[in-house]
Amino acid sequence: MKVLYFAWVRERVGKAEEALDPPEAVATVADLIAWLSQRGDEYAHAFEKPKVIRAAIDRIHVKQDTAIAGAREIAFFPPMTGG
Amino acid sequence: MKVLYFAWVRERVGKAEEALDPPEAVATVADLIAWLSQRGDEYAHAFEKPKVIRAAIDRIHVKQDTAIAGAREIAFFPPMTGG
Amino acid sequence: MTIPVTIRLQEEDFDVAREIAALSRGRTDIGAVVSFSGICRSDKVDGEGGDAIAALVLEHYPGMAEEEIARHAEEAVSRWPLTGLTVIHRFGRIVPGDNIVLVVTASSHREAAFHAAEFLMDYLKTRAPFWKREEGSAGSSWVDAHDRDDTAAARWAKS
Amino acid sequence: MTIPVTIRLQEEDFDVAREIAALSRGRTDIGAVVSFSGICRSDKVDGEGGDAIAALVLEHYPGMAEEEIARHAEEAVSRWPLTGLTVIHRFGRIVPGDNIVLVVTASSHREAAFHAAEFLMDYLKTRAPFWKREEGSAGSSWVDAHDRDDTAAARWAKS
Repeated sequence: MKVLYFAWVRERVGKAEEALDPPEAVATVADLIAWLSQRGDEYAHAFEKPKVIRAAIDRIHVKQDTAIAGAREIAFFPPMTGG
Repeated sequence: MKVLYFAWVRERVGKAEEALDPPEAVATVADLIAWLSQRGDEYAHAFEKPKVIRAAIDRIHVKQDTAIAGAREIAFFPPMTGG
Repeated sequence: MTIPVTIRLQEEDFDVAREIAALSRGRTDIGAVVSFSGICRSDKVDGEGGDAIAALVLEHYPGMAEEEIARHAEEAVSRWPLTGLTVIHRFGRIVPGDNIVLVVTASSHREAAFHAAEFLMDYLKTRAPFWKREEGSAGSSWVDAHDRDDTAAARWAKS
Repeated sequence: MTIPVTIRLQEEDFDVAREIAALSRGRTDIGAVVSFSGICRSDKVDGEGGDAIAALVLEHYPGMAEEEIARHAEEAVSRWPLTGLTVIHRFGRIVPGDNIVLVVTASSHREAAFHAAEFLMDYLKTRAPFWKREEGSAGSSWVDAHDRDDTAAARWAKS
């Protein structure tokens, strides 16, 4: 799956997107955040407060208990400040 | 005092304004409406439903129980439909 | 602080863009500009479809109309943190598709700009001394006031 | 009935007057047009006075931003009797005094035009995937989301 990062999540991770293939035990958005946090200091920093992080699956806002099975594109970002 | 009429009140009375000097017993806006209604068919028609008529004294909206003493300009008109 | 407040009653049309620009140009303290344009429709206000109108004729009470709008503009300025305010109301004959009324509000915050504009429009509808007559193929008739406009205005009453 | 819905994300500025005119020109069934322009302020959103900002830099999620705005535009059209709707959101670097966002709503009734515009602005603030970074003399920082924006958006939730 493609994983995208925006705003300070992108800055902390140090990249805008990457292709990832998490193990099957990673079932939900929250699982994916926990799994990403183990991948290095930059990820640990980006996801240090998981509750602040917003997620979208295939361009639709989702809660962190949402299953990621079948997702093509998962994005992580801070709360939105548009308008 | 100057008395002004607007919209269909003006059309029914047949004039836009006139100078009037009602007797002292005419104390309130409601009294003035009753007194005007006696002045002829055109006035009786204009004021046939007194509750519908709005009034302003010296360009400020007033209720019909307002005293008219000291008024220079009294206006009668239907409910407003601007905007 | 005095803010720019413009109130105009006029027979001629107005330019919405120019009025919006006048409130915001050259300033960097304005976060939100709301404009409301009221436009003459061709369907009768009270009609059930059917007859189309050829024009509205707006009568007003010169002197009082300006003063009444100014009082409500002052109230809007005292109730919301506005940085500027413009109200223009036309009178005379207005054909469908043409502008009738314009309210523009500017503020650093969007809620203030929205609320002040709605407040002013609700009051213009129910308190400003203007009367609309509709001209149609079957003659002309005065537009009736609407209870729903009174209800809309009542929500702004201070408790 | 399909109504004209325009949604644009762009780096360049927009012309408020042209967008208002596009929704109303040549039509006689529109009684009310409301426009909201969001403008870049020079004072920091989270600041207590002090430091002025030199620019906002708006990052967005291409693809999702359009889709998210389109979903809310559709909802606005289903909730209010609109005759037209335009949303334009800029991205990239924006200096104080310049436009950020525009919502224009047209309807035969003023309440519908006002409410739909407020609804869309509240949702753009809290749901559209845009992020603002402030550039100042002391460096740059991401703007924090505001609880009051969430509260404003929550009032439109269907019960």
